[in-house]
Amino acid sequence: MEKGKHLYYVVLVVLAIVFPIVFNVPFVQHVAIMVFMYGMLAESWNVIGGYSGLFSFGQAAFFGIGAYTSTLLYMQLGLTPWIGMIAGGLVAIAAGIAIGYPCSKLKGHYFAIATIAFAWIINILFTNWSFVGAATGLSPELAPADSWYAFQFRSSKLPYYYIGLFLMLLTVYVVNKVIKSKTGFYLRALGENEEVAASLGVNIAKYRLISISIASFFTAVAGSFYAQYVLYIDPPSVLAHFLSVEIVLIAMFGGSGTIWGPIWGALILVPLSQYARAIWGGMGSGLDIMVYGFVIMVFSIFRPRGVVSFFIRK
Amino acid sequence: MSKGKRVLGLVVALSLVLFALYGVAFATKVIKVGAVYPLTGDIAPTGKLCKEGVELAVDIINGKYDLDLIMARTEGIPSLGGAKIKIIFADSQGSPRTGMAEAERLITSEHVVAMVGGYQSAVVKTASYAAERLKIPYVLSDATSPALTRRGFKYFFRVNPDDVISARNFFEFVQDMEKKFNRKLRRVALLYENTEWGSKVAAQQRKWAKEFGFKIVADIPYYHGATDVTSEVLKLKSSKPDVLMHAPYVSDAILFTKTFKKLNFNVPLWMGMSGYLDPNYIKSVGKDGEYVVVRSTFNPDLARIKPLIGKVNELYKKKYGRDMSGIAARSFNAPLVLADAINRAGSLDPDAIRKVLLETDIPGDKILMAWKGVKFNKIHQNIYARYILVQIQGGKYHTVWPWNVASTKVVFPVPAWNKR
Amino acid sequence: MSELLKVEGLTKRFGGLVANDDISFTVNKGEIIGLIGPNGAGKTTLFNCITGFHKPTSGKVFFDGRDITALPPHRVSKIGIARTFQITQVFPKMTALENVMIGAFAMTNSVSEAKDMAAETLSFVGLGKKMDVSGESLPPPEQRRLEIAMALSTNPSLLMLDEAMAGLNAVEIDESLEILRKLNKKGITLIIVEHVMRAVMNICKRIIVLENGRKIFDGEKEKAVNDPAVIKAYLGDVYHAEG
Amino acid sequence: MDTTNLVQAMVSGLLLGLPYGLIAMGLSIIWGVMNIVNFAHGEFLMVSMYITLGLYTFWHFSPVMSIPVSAVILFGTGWLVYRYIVSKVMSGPMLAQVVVTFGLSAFLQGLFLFLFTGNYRTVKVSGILSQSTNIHGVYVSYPQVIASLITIVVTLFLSWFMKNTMTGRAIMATEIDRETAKLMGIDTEKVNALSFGIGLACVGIAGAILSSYYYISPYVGLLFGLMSFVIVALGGFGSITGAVIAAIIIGEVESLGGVLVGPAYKYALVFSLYLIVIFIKPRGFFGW
Repeated sequence: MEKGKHLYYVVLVVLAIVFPIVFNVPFVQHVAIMVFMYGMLAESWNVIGGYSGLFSFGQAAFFGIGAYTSTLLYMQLGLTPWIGMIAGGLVAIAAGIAIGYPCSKLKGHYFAIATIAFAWIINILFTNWSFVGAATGLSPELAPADSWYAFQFRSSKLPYYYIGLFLMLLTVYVVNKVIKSKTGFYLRALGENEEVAASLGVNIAKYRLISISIASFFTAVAGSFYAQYVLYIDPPSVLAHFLSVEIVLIAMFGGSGTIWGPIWGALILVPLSQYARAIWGGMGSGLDIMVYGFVIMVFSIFRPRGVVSFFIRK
Repeated sequence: MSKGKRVLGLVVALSLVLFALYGVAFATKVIKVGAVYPLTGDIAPTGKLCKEGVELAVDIINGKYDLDLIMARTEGIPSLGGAKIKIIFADSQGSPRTGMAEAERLITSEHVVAMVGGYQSAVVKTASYAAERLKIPYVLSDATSPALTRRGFKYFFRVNPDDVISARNFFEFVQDMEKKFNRKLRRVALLYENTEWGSKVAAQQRKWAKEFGFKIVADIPYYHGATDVTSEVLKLKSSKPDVLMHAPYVSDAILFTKTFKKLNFNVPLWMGMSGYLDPNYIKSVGKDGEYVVVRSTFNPDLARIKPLIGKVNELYKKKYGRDMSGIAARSFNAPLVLADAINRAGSLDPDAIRKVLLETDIPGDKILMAWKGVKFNKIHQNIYARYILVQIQGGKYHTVWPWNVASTKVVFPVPAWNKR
Repeated sequence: MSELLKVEGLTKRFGGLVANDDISFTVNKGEIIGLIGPNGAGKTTLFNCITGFHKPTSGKVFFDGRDITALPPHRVSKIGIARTFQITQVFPKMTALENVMIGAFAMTNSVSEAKDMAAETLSFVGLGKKMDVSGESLPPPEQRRLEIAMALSTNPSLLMLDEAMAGLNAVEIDESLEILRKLNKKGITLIIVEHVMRAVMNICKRIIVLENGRKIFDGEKEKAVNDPAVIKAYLGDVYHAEG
Repeated sequence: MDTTNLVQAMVSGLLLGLPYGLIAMGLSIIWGVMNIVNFAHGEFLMVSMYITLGLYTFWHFSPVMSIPVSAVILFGTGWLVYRYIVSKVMSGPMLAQVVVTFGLSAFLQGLFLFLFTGNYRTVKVSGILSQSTNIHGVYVSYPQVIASLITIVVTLFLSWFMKNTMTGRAIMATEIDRETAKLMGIDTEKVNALSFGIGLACVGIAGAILSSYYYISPYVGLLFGLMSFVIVALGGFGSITGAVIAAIIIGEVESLGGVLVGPAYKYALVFSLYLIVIFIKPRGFFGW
């Protein structure tokens, strides 16, 4: 059983590696890159929302912080976005702790709404802060040719595809490692019952912050990746409230609180929304949004534990 | 391995393959041109107007029309055996990321040979970047951020005037007004929605105000989805401006108009753009929108000096049941300029199209706008493009400036709310 | 006999309500103490104050000679006080084994060690065969025992049980008492809040009685039965009710 | 900034805040009784605005006349939404409860975009609803005054209703302790449906009156919804008066803050105030 499972994933990964070579179509590759990005975001959210029971609806703030940090470091200091990406992750951890610490007593919906408010504040500040380009946003100087240093690839999407795939798998790997460790047990304990966890020696405040830090870090890394992919960031595209919501929806749809659930969610929902728009969006009738909303509703009613619940035999 | 898991994996894999195939399919028979507009989201109504303008232009290109307009008297592209133009529309949802992805999809999956449109500057920024990267000509006629033509792109052209020209035209107009009415109008208030577009407009206005020696007495950015704008209007009120220059989308134009009235904010010269030009604006605010002076590139009443405008407007009316708006008219230009270039190039090769675009020199009487023509400079900006100003009178837009094309006398000062 | 827990003048107010009023007592190593009193007497609040879930309004708590007043719960747990809750609280989605592992992690950082320790503790409370059943799927009596196992796994020197026998039948109560005796033999000091008087009378030597937030009795159980204040406040009624 | 403008800002803040309170009250009842945040709350406001628009377009109802109709329709909608959607997730994981209303909000937005396009519309009002008055240089618009008065009336009525009717008491009891309420023989399913209905009826009233001075589009609910989450969390869930008081505070911060600090930051101020309060009192001003 265990062996079969591993084989299954090896096959999937090989397929993922071959996929863009078979379908060498930029739009298809774009959809795949978005799947990786959202997979990474949903998996990061999974750490706080799925395992630790902290329903953050403000992940866009960390995504934006990552995108802005690496882009600014590149534009102002010429620092390669690869380092900028890690720097962005660290800044996001700092921001996560700054908001997470005072929020340490908030539970459930109160926590959710506090994170929404936090993300809005960040959005408004960035929209009015001229150092970060204010409303205009930032577009880094375009490198004359493909460059690993500048993290820009113009001739092909393949580098973005493989980097995205790698980052997503890395996120899954790290989250899986964490969840299987003592820290992971503690995070799950937080998610299920904070009172009991505390009585058993779990430092609630500390593990909440650890959880927030892990999620913030990877969310920010995804943000840097996005910034390098689109090469233009502004508050509506990287700090939007809707982005935060999308992340939660994808994680929940796939099945939060499981390792592969969020990835499944991204694998199904992202192409669905991209193609729904490609097919119906040109009419501008709102049909695509309607279908999207309907699917989400039906799923929360009939499959509240997400797509992965199909796998679990009861 | 459970059975459910295998089946689900198979289903997902199969549908992904189908999706991918969908992207690869569809070969070209006609000349496909891509256009990305915000067709959903809160700017969707405006995006629809743009789309209408483009559609009408394509009708004219593909059909035979007795109009003194480029590409009108012939069917399709003569040099390519009368091939028809087909516009593939895509929805940007007002998001730069989606705009880029959709542009890429249009270029690589739909195999469009060129791009037009965009409307929001932030979206055009990424969509044109995609086109540039994939070496596809992009002819824009509806986004106005000056930065767009200042990136050194090889394949990007703009037919319509940008916000630098707009800001200069605004202050030229105010100077003209000062002369005409012999009254100083030096205190200017800037009010703008604070995304890319609005804040860039304001930046240009600040610059030109300095140049022309005007005083900025209020400089107010705001969030365009606001539920209430009382504090913005109070700030305006206490600055006591002679002139208000407002850069809104349509929803906030409506909200501000209502709040101006509610709080009795009076300004002698009330100038606006974009959102004020949307037909939904007058429909929503009714009489309260009277006397706003709005920047435009087009107005049906210009038919008086340019009969072509009347004829095109009739066609538009027949198709959509109302007058052509400035927004639709603006978007109307790009497909024509592009079709003309394709015709002259006699080829769909991007570099050939680009080359003839650079040589474009369309005389003023062959285009819809009241310009001297279309000719691109070094940064691919149409050097003849300029704005006109229209004023809302009796629920309609009337051209009031420049004086030589004006159809109606400008009403000045705007009467106070309690005297209307 | 050495002193393990000392409570000094502990008072807890919620707004105008005084839940604990100037309570003082000491617990010696190896004792089994019954803490009883009518509903609303302040037993659970006292538990919460000792274990750090509430901050006392005034007064002090010492454990092993160390001032632990207002330490946060997880610190209290670390120094050797474990507790259960009045309303059974387990981790619903985790398996019984995982539930206990959370406590065991207080002793080790290694997952496999924690697993071994947890398995041993579960067998000790008689849930050895239910290790893979999720917390919420266990029947209530077994959840009670799971809770004890969880508390035990932190290796406490003082175990405080809040109505650990509520809702159990006679056989189950006997089983639980047996477990408690074994624990006591291992050297764990016990404080039990209990409504099931038979259990209290059976296992405890000394009882403390609270009424309206005040301590009204502290001494050997035989004396309590004859104490007029206790009878009046509590015992009589309960004996009738238990009838 | 002269005093007239300051007073104006304060008055406007009050007139802005009270109708927020009406919207938030509905959310608060739903939140309090079911412990569910209705993320589609703003979209139901949008729905009631379209109802008002429809009544105006076909039968020339003024927004004030539409209030009872809109309230009744929204009440029914709430009942149905609870019975056929929300009740299905009540026993599920909390996340499903949150997400189902998100799905509903996207669905409603798409539906109304599909039915009515994205065009901005307004209800043409005349008479008193289109006027404002001037008291020593401070302008007050009648529709906002009417909206505020209606908010006060609804607040008083609901407070009375909760205390003095059997149904109201059943709702209160469920809010305080669902299990005990069930044991006491209260049909909590019915109470839930009723509360959802009442919650949306509040929105129905708010939407109708708001239509007299606000534009209507499929996206209009977003910020109103968001503000009402903040207000309810600030006031403490389940508290009707808490919601109204918090709404007034938010209205004042938005209006005064906009004037004193700068309009671009006014929502940042609102959200910051909320965060500060919630850090000190995690369950809001009136939460327990």
